[in-house]
Formats: sequence, C-alpha cells, structure tokens
Amino acid sequence: MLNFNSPIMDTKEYSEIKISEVEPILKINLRGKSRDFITKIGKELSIIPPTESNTSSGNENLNILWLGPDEWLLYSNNKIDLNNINILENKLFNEISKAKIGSVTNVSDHWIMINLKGKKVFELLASGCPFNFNEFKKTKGSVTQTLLNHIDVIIHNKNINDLNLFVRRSFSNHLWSWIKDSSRFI
Amino acid sequence: MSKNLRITNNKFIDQTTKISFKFDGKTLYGFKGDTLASALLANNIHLVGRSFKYHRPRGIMACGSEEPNAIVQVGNDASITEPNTRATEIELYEGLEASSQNCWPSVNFDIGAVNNFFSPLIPAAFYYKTFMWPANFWKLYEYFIRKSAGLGKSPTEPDKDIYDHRYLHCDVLVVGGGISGIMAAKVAAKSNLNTVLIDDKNNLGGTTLFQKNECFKINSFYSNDWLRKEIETLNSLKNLTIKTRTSLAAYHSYNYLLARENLTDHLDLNEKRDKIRQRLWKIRAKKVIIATGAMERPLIFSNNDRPGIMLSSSIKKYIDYYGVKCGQKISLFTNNDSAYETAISLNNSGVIVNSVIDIRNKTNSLIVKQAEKLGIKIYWKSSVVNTSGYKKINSIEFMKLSDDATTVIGKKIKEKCDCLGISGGWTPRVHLFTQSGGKLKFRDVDNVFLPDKSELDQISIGSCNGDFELDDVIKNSVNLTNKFLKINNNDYENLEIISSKEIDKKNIWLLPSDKPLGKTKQFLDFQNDSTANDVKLALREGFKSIEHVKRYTTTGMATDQGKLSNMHALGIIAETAGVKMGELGTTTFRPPYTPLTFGTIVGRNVGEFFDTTRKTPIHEWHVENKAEFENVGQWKRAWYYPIGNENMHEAVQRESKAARDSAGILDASTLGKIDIQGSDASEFLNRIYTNAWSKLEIGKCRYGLMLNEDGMVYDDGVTTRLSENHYLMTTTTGGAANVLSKMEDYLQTEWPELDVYLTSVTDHYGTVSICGPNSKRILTKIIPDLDLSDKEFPHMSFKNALIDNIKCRVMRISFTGEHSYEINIQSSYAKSVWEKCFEAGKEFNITPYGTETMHLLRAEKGFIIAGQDTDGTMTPVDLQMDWIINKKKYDFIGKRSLYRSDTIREDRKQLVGLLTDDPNEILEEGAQIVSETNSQPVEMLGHVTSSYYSPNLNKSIALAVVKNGKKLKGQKMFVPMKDKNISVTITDTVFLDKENKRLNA
Amino acid sequence: MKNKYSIFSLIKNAFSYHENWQRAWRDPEPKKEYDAIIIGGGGHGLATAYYLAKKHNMTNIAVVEKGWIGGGNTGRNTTIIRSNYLWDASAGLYDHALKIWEGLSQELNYNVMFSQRGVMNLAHNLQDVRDLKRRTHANRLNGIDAVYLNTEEVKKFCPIINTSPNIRYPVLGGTLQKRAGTARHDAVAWGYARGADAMGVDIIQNCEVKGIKRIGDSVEGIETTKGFIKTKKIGVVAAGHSSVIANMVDLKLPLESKPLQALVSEPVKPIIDTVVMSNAVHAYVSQSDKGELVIGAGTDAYVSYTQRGSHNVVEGTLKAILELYPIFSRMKMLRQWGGIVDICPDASPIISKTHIKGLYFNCGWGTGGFKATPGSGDLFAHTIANDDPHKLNADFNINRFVSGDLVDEHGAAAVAH
Amino acid sequence: MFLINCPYCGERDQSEFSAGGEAHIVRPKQPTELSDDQWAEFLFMRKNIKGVQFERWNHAHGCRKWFNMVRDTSNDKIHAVYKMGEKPPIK
Repeated sequence: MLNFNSPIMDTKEYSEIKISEVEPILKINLRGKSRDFITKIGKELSIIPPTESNTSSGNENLNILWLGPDEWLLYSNNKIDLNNINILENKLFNEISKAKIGSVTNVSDHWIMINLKGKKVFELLASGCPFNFNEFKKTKGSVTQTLLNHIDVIIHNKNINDLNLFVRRSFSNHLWSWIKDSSRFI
Repeated sequence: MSKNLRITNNKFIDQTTKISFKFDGKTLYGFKGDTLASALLANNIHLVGRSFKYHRPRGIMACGSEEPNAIVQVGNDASITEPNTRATEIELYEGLEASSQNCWPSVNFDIGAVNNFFSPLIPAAFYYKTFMWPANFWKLYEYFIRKSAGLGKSPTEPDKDIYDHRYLHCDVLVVGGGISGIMAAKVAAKSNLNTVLIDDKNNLGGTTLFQKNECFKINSFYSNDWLRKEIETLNSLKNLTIKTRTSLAAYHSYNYLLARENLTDHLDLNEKRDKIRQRLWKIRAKKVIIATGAMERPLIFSNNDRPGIMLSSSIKKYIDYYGVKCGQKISLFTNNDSAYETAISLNNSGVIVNSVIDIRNKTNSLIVKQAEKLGIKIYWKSSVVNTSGYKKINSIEFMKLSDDATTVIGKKIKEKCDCLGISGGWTPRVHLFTQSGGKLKFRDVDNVFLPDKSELDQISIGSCNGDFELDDVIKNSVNLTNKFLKINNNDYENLEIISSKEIDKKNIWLLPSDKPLGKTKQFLDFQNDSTANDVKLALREGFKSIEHVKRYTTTGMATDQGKLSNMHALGIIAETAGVKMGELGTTTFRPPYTPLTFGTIVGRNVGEFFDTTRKTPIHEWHVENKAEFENVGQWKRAWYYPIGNENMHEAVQRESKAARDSAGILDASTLGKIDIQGSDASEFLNRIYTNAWSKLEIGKCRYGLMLNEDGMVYDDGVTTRLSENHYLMTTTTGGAANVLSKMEDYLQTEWPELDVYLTSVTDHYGTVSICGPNSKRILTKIIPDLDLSDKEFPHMSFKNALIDNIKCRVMRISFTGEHSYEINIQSSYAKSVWEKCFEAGKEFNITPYGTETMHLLRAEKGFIIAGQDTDGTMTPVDLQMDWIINKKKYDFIGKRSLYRSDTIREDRKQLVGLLTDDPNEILEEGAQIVSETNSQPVEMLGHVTSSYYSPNLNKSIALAVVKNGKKLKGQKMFVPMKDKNISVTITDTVFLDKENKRLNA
Repeated sequence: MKNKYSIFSLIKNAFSYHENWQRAWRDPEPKKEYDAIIIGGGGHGLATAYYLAKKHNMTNIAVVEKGWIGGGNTGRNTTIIRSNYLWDASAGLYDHALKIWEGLSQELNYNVMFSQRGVMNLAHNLQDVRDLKRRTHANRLNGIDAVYLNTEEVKKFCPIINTSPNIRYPVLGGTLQKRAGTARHDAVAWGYARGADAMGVDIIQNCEVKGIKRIGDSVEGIETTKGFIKTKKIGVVAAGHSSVIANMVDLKLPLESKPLQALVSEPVKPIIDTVVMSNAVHAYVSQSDKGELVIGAGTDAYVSYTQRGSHNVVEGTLKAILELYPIFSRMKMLRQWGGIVDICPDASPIISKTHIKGLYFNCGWGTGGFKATPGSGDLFAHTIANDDPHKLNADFNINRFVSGDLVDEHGAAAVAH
Repeated sequence: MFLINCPYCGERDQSEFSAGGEAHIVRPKQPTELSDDQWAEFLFMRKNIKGVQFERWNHAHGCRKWFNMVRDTSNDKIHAVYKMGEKPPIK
C-alpha cells in the first residue's frame, strides 16, 4: 500500500482560535459558461452552482464555491474514499468535459484545507489579509479568494466563526507556520 | 528630581510611583506618566543635544512630535538601541537609558562646537563651493564631513523585538483625540457607524484635557472638566474603537491609511519581552475625519535657539499636565493671545512670570484682561532682540518696535530669566490632508494654510481646519461632521460656551534686530541649523522656488521634517521676494508624518517569513537524505545529495554517472502543470506554441517552445494529449505562474471565442522521474501489469496506470537523454511512490540526483534551459531549433517578430557547443568568447551559458551563444579570463549519444 | 564673469556676511527665437544645454522647465552612479558618463560631491551568479573596473550585510565596481545650470510647453505658458513626461511612465560605506553624506503621473533591507517619495532623432538615468548639433524597436520592470 | 493602495490585482501582413497618456479574470471598470 502523506497533519489551539488540517477530502474544479453546464451539474450533484459572486451552495455532503463567473470549487464535507472520488470525477468528466460544456479537474491534492475556528479567527486573518471581512463574517456560506500573508487562499465561511481555508499544497506548510506564529499574538 | 520644579496637585502624573532612569549615564528620577522630556525638565535639565552643523547647545523646545532639538539615543544594548528618538514622546519607564547625540566627548563639552566659531565660513550650501581641489581629495574631505554629520548611532546587532501588522476596515476613521475628534467620533458612533478613533498620546483629550481657565468654559464647567465627562461616555459606545498611542503615519489615496500603534515602548524593560513592540494598522476607511489640531509656531529672532527657549504652549503643558516648571522665572514672547494662557497657568502654579513681550499693540481680549488682572507685566509693541546664556538662557533683551514694525527702536531692556516661552501663532496640522493629495488654500488674516479641495471622502475639523477659538471648534466640528456623515446629531446644540476671542492679529516672520542680519543667527530650522540669513542667501543666489530654498539651505529636511520651520521659511521667502504667501505654494509634506520604524513597516515578514517557501510533497525525504537545496523562485529544490564528505562537484559527478550507468531518480514536482480542456484545446496550443498540435495522437507527448510576442523564447515544456480535448501541459518551475497567467490573458482578451479551460494542477501532482538504462526494470517492479515495450509504450507517450490502486499517469519522456519515465501521482502519495521506486531501484544502485546533475545531464545532450541558455534575446532560430517552428502555421505568439530586419539576420548570436582544448579545463559560466586576443578593446562574440565536467565523456563540455555560431562550427575561439586565455573549439550542441540510442536502450 | 567658487571666495565673502554672492543663474524672460530649445530642466536637459554651448558653440539656446530646475527625477533619485553594464553599447554609454563624472566638480567649479565609494551588486541564486559573472567578464573586456566577489569578499567589503547561509536567499557572491559611487543630485542640476547660464544659455523656469508648432515635417517652435518661442531644433528631455510632449506631435514612443519610490531614514553616524544593490531580493541602499540611509524601492506596474506609488512597494523593499541588514530594524523612515520614470521595453534609453526634422528625444532612462547625466547631455548635444548621433549613442535610436535590435539590460537594473 | 471594484467580485485591495497596461490594443488578426513599422506599433508603441486612460487589469489573486479600467493617470482616480468585450462606459 502507498502511504498517505499530508504536509501538516496537525491541530493547534490558542485562546479563542483552533486551527486544524482537515482529513483528505474531495476537491474538484469545475468550469463552464453555459446554462447547460449549470443544469448538468445540478442534475449530477443535486446542487446548483451559485451564480452570485462570493457565495456558495451545498448540502450535507458537498459544497460548491463560486470562484469566478465560469469557475467553481466542489468539495466534500467528509473524507471520501478514493473509489468514490474516482467515480464522481469520471462521471462529471464524462458529462461535462467530454460533452464539451466545460471542464472538470480533480484538484483534491492541489489544495490543502485548514479549518479555522473560534471567536478571534477574523483577527487572525486581519493580521495578513487585506480583504474586508465585515460583511463576509455575517453571511454564512460566503466565499472569497484573496491573499493571506501574500499567499493565495480561498476562504469559505461555513458557520459563525468557523471557516474553511484552502491553500495550495506547496505553500501550505509555510502558511501553517505563519498562522501558528500569528495566533500567538491574537 | 528638583523638588521645587514639581507642583504636587497634578492629576495626570502618578506622583506616587517613582521611576528611575539614566540620562547620559546619570541616574535620575521621574514619575509614572512623565515623558523623558518632562522628567528631564523636572530635574532642571534643558541641555539635551547639540545642533547638526554648528554643534550649538540645544534644549527641549516642545512637548510632542514637532520637537526639533531634544532627540536622544535610547538604550545601550547594540540590538535595541534606537537613535534620534524625541524625548518629548518617550514615556518614562523603569530602566530607561538615554543619551544625547551628536556631541563628543559630552553634551556639556562638545569639541564640535568649534564649528560655531567657523560659522561665518560655512553659510548655507557652502560645500558646493569648496572641497573641489585637489581633485582626488574629496574622499578625504568627505570622510570628515560624514563623521561629523549624522545624529544618533544605528544599532549594530539584529533587533530582538517583534512587529506586527493588522488590517482594519471601518466606516469612519477619526484621527486625533482632541476635543473635536472626540465629538466627531461620538457623533459617528452614535449613528451606527463603525468608528475608529486614534490618538498618538497615551490618553484622549488633547490640550483641552488640561485647559482649566476662566476664559474657556462650557455649560459653566471648565473646558477640561466638560471634556473629561465626554470622554467617560465614549466607553458605552459599542461601535467605537479607541486606539491610543497610535499615530497616523501615512494617508494614501483611496482612504488607505497607515497608523503605528506603540504597544510596549512605555513598559518597563522586563515587561517588554516577547510582546509585539509596535503594530502597523493598515486602515481602509470609508470616510476619514482629520482632527489633528495645530502646532504652535516659534518666533524668529537673534539667538532664538538657546536651551530654555521653549514654545509657550509646551511650557503650559509641562506645568498643567506634567506638573513641571520649566523655569522659576519665565519670560514670554508672543504675537498672539495663547501665550497669555501660559502666563495664567504659570501664575496659578506659583511660577514667576517676568513679563509677556507682545509684538502687537495693546489688545483687550478676555484672556489678556485676565492676565492683566493677575498682575502680569506686559510689554506691548515690543520684540526680543537677543538672548544670552550658553548652555541655558539667562537673560533676554527686548526693544520697542517701530510703527511699521520693520525696525526696533528706543532703549534696550534686559530681563533676567531662566526660561523663555515663545509663541508665533498656530499652524494647522494639514500634513495628512496634503499627503492624501488634498490641495491647500491660504488664509491671510492669520497666515495659515488650510485644507481646501480633496478627491477623497474626508474632512478636516477643529484647529487643523483653522478653527482656533473654543466656540468655533465645537460648533464647526459638529456641524461639519453631521454634514459629512449625512446625519443629524444634536447632542451639542445649545451649549453655553465662554471662549476668549483673539481680537488683534499680527505676524512678523523675521523679527527685526538691532544688529545687521549677517552678524547674528536667527534660527529657522533648529535641528539642521539653518537660519533666516541662509534663506536670504539662497534667494540672493537665485534659488527662488521654495523647493530650491529648502534643498539649498536644508531647511525643513531634519527629522522633524520642518514642522516648526516650514511656515517661517515660506514667510521669509515671500517677504524677501515680494510675493504673496498664498501664491508661493508650500513644499510637499511627504509621508510618514513622524519617522516610522523600518521594523514596523516590515512587520513579521522577517526571517522565516521574509518570503514564502514552497516545498514539494517529497521534500521531507530530501531533508532526511541530507540533500543540499537550491532556491528556484520560491521553491526549495534538492540541488545534490552529498555522501559523507563529498563536495558538490564530487557528488554531482557520482550522481551523473550513476544516472547514465544504471538509474537515477529526480523529484520533478516543481514543474508547472496545467490541465487544459475544451473543444478548442488543440487550436489554442497551436497559437501558444511554435509547433503544431492538432495532429498529435492521443496518448502522445510533445515538446513545445513558447515565445513572447517579441519572438524571444519564453518558456518550454512537454505537453501530453490525454484525450481528444484534454491536454496536460508542463512548464518550467520558475515560469509556471507566468505561463498560466499569460495564457489566461490571451484566452480571455484576444481569443474569447476559443472553448478552452485552464486549471493549474501543479500542486495536485507529485512527479517522480526515473532515468537510466535500468529505469524500465525498476518501473516494471512497481507497475508489473504495465506493458513497457517500446511498441506499446514508446518514447514520448503516456499511460494511465495504478500503483497500489492509486491512479497515476506515467509519461515516457526524457530530459537527460536516457530511457526515462515520469510518474505523476496525486501529491499525497508522491513521497510513498518515490520511496517505492527507491526501494525497487536499490538493486540497480538507483541514485537520487538533484538539479545540478539534471543540468549536467541535459547539457551533455544539448538540451536548453530557458532562462540559463536563453536571456530574453534568443529566438528559436538562434537556438538552432528551427525544426520547432511550424512555418505553415498561419500565426502563433511571437511569429511575426521572427521576421523583423534584425531577427532575420543570419549572424545573430546562436547556441553552439564548446569544447576546451584541455579536456580538464572547465569554463566559467558567464565567461566571454572572442576570436582573437591581441586587439584592445576586443569584440566579444558571445558567452558561455552552461559548463560542466562530464563524467560520462571524461571531458569538459559547454554550451554558449556565439555571434554567427552556426557557421563557425570547428573554429577555434578563446575564452579570455583575468589571468589566461582558454582555447576552445566550437562544436555541435549535442555531446553525447547524437543518435538518441540511449532513449530506447 | 561669475564668482568663482573656492575656499578663498568663501573666506572673502564671509567678511561681507555673504551679502555679495552673485546669482547662480539668471531668471530671463524667453527671447522670441532660439537656435535650439531644450524641453526639460532636469540634469540631462541642463547638461545638454551646457555641452551645446561649450562644445558646439550653440549659445543662443534655452532650457524651458515646467516647474523648477532639478525638481523632477534629478532631485528624486537615489544618486547611484556606475557603469558596469552588460552590453557593449551600454557599457560605452555609461562609462563615457562615469569618466565625465570623475572631473565634473572641477569642470563645473561646483562640488557635485561625486563619491567613488564603490557599488556592489549581490547574487542570491545560481542564475544571479551566472549573470553577474557574465557581466563582470564583459566589463573587464570593455575596460570597466568590475570584479566578482565571493561571499567572504562581499562580507569583507561591507561587514554589515547578513551573509549567513541560513537566510532565505543567502548571498552567493557579488560584483564590485570601485569607481562607481554616488553624487549630490541637486548639485548636478545646479552646477550645470550655473555653467550653462554663464555661457549665455537662458534657463526659463515655470514655463510649461503647451504645444509644438510644425510646418510640414519640420519643427517651428513651441507654444508655452510664456508665449510662442521660435526654434528649428527641439531637444526633449522630459523623463516621465516624454510621452506627453510626444503626443503633441502625434508621436508614439515605446514608453510607459510608472511611479518609482525611494525613501531615506533618519540620519545616523556612518554605518555603511558603499552602495549595495540586490536585484533578487530587491534592495538597494547607501548612506548620504548627511547620514541618511538612502533606499531605492521599486516601480509599480501601472502608469501613473502622480509621483506617488503603492505602499506595498515600500514594504517589500524594507522587508528586503531587513533581510540583508537586520541591524536596521530600529532605524526609522524619515521621508518617502515617488518619481515618474519612463521605461523602455528593453530597459535602455532612447537618445535619438525622430522622423520629424529638428525634433530629438532623450528619454527612456527608466530607473537609472541619474548616473548617465553628463554622458547623456554630451551625446544628446552632439546629436542635436550635428543632426546625427555620436557613435556612442547610435545604438540607442528609436528605430531599434522596429528592427528588433534591442539593447536588453533588464539584468542590469536592480528594479524588476 | 487602490481600492478596485472587480466587475465580478466587487471592491478589493489593489494587492489582489495585477496591471496589464493600455487597453484596446487589439492583436492584429493578420500579423504577417504588417510592415515592421506597423508591427512595432502594436508591440511597443504606447500612448502613455497623462490623464484618462483605458487599461487592463487582472484580478490575479481573486477570480483570475481580466477586465478593463478607466483611470486618470494624473491623479489615479478610477472612473469605471468594465468587463472584457464590453464597450467603455465613458468616452
């Protein structure tokens, strides 16, 4: 068997902040411009990709984050076994990419997901992120792509003071160090 | 502490907590709440520094950020010492050590003071006029000039403190916590606006906080008492954030402001540790209210720089706020009413006020009458003409002013004093307003520049907007705020305000003297030692613009950035040149408002966080196996893996040989990988790359070269056709982000009609590359069910496969010229696959190799590295890669540029191989190439781009670009080094296995 | 004749309380016509006028300046002077300038404080090393005094640099040009102005050019805020505003004008005795005679004429400064400012005729024009006087952007374009 | 630091964006038909306007979309943003 390796595999707690890397989960990048694409995704996943910017849609298993007018990130809430990922990826690929209405790319390992929880998570973010979270934090499900400590991130507001942050794997170790360092001072 | 200099009934200083500190090595005491300046004054120390040029004794002049003289070195430790710190802003703490600067051996006896005697020889800008001969002596002159210049000393060890950044977004930012700022913040916060109020002091209230005077009352309270109650109510406002010890440093466009919060500078030495010293707030405010107040102006007269000469309002703050008497017998010199407030305060605290010397004719404002009632002596229409006392003022001389105020007349009166308060009126602090791009207007009546037009959503209120009377301040601040925020708050309507009104205003920028101008010194810029005379000299010499005068005389360029001197410089220029001040304009106020510590600007982006470090999924293995790393952009790449005491050369020779003799393994995960899907994917690649893609079979790989629109090679890599409309592109490590963004650019802006989607998958895949004659055997062990026959899986093709049930893509491609495979597997399993390959390869002595060996191996085969063998001036034709240009294609990026008159020249620099006559001589990369060695200067034909000793060929090899190189094959050339000329021969670029036999071995 | 400046004249004038110094230059109203007009009273423009008068006998000329002389990039740069450029053409140009710098104070009788304290360029990655070695070899063969230093030699020449191998981008080596250094920027403008004025050149300040009059393919004169001035030859030396002038005659130049920022610290006693430039981590620093650390930041990527730039550029620069000089963390930024630099696609200047007769452009100096001031003025004067370039500036013609024969010096500037 | 209103994502800090130079310089459809002069015009020559300029920006660290901006280069004031392919809202 091949061993699974994650760059972080850690959880840390500070006063009012808890940070942890989340179990490997499915992440698929979806692209498409047409109405067909939206309908097809809706049909396959029973979730309509949001067309309103900076928002998300989802159910108990899956979330679709708006990344751009023709780009979404699909991710699962829970660890999904590999076979299921393959099946889902193949199904979507066949229905979307092969059908020439968009593209489907597995990015499960491209992104690392870090969960940030606690009353002071937004202070933590404010120590390295120029994004204005004033409205964001009030709106469950809101999504933003921005920079945190000069690193590209996607942030999904799951719940009150409960965020999922996506960072590219090769940057994740560095960002994790930085988050830990920042949390000392919040 | 001199007991008799402290008054005891003071509310702002904790006179129960005694603090010890050192100044110039001497242990002194102050109280909690003191600044270094107030504590020194309480110890009867005025002399704290020497001036920049003449080394004249200088004392504390002010009580805030405008202080020009009292700048000290704080701390002795080489890592935390801090130069040029204003004593007026240092909050006293236990263990503080400070010392005077720019003097030797001591502030009391300073050798440099000899400059004062030479001062007639060193007028403004004298240095432009001398030190020119002997011509090569400037270095020597400069050595001494430099030694005597500079103020404090830089630390010599790295800083131990931590700095931090924080972003803040608010509806309203109020800068300045004086009376107008407090009212504005309250009005805003009560209207449900998310409001932030900042002030650079340790508490709110500004000067009103200690204004206890019969002439300034609100609702029959003293103004200080009224304001204190207002401040207390602020705590209950939930939309309001208050930040004290926070000074606004810069106001940029789009209401982006930087503020520095001081978190530990005021703490005792042992409390500072492990805390953030300063935090830079990066504020984005929807609306900004500037309430930064005004600064008192000095007066410009002969010898106005002696220790003990202070701004009148500062003397007031020292007595009313710190409970410190700046002297026992104080004289005041003024052109306006505010000195009378000082006189009354001093009088109330039992300090003798000798007299108030006022350049105005007798005036009858409320406050003047109050002073007269207290029996304070006033000399109207008089002016100080000289002062005495070397290390501290001991007397002043004053005379009557003539009716036109151009000369002094009558008898000279001498008055003994130990302190002189001067007041030249008030300058609104418009610095932030102008930093933000706002334009100023000039108000003639009291010679002030005021905020006029601004592009940004902001207003100025209070005295920084030119309101100097209490009732105006209150009324206008609230009205302006209401209007600005489009609200209607009436909390401050119907206040009953008593406020003394200044009736008479008069200003003389340069006061007349009984001596010729050149004979005395009237200082404008106290720190830089520029005088009124210097300004006049500049004007005489034709320096007319304010910026010229400023630069020629250095007025306003000291660490206080001319806070006290700029207005007078302008005034004197205007007067001398006979122009109106408003027409002259001002100099530009540049950020920061007060000097800002580098560490604060940088925050925690130091050390580990200086720049992002990117790691491959196999990184830990390289670390465990003692790899040396190379920085490639932000990536850490394994460079070579030394065994034992091997140096780099030895390791690389071993790795290179192993890779060709048996098997090598390389972490290629850093290569950029872009997933391309869409029905026009092939057409897109046709336009992006120089070669054709439509006919590439599914399952095949192809090398592509990408040009810039100027025809020069930009990036390269192998792209694989995964299915009809699906490709996987690889890019160079360094080029990945740029290539993706460039392709997105073309796709979105030039070719939106193409149905193509690009998604980066660089981090999704780890790439394990195994090469060498045994690579096939190793791969068979790992993926037994994959048919690796040349027929089924030829060079430049790809297969989907499973390793332990995990999907992967295997490409048979080669950058070394060896039979070679790249396994792309999702990153989480990459390290495990690497280990598996390593394990399987052990019997074949599989050898991990790094980037250096990779470079060597590819050079043996003549493969280029974009960025090393190309430098932005090489076309594919120059690289002798004509074969990759599909001439039949209608267009591709950069095509047209290949046909310009210079790019079609046949004798351009072209990529060639080089062999040294001595096979053991390794050329230096970057060395130049010439065809003859006798002439001077010699024409350089090109340079060595890559050079190695090849252990597989047992000789040194090199790639180079040489003018007309294509036609010079076989020709002798020279590589001229500092100490020798190396003979070389131009060859083909392929040194090893020209027939590509090894690919299929 | 003007006052000659010397220690003796200072002593003499001290007796009269410095009341008798003459004007450094006159303040004339424009004449109706000149033989040539230079648009732009910065260092390059004033030097051009000076050499036109001095070497080409053209004294009936004027320099027109929108604001005050030396108020643009001349007075806003970090005053670094060096000639260690890669390509022959650039090396020729910049070393020509450096040679004039070496005698400029004496020539102008104005101390421009040219201080040959050396300029070091650092390498932080392997490609940097290759590039710097390549440049050093080329310099040596071109007779330019650059040498390559290893890390220890870098440390020895400037001990306060952090050469630890454990920093993020360790110093792997560097180059040193000892003849390089700094000069006093204002003095260069003032010295040339005074020199030119003494030969009869009219320096007209507060005179903004509003238009260029043409008859057929030749220039006829300029419209200014002080009226029309006739001339057959116009030399434009307007730096960041070059395109503004060019647009008046519908000429498009290969330029973008971008904000370049710089800053100084508070003055301290001597702490760094040379100029150090680092391309890869992007920091360059020297110390002025006054004691301020003079630090050059980078350019923003967008066009702007505001003389302001983005804060993140300054933050990025200081970050790099602290990486290389952690001892500077407690130093304080006293002043920051911006200039507008006109950047060519190949990071090399244009000193060239145009297709309009009598119209010449000297522009595109990007982030590094100060060092070339004397050479640029000299060669531009030659080009204007002879209607033909000097061999040293022949390669810097506008036509190179058509033919493709660029002089790519991106590696030479410490600013990433 | 500008505050830029991305036509897709809304107001964001300048650091999320990258500037792409003058807008509406259309890549010639038939480059081979052009003279060297004409090609150089496309490749290098710029108006470099002081005043209201049309330019390209990319929300590089956000939605990755390119868009156009109308900005006054003399005071950095942004007058409008609009999507690629749309007509400028301001003349």
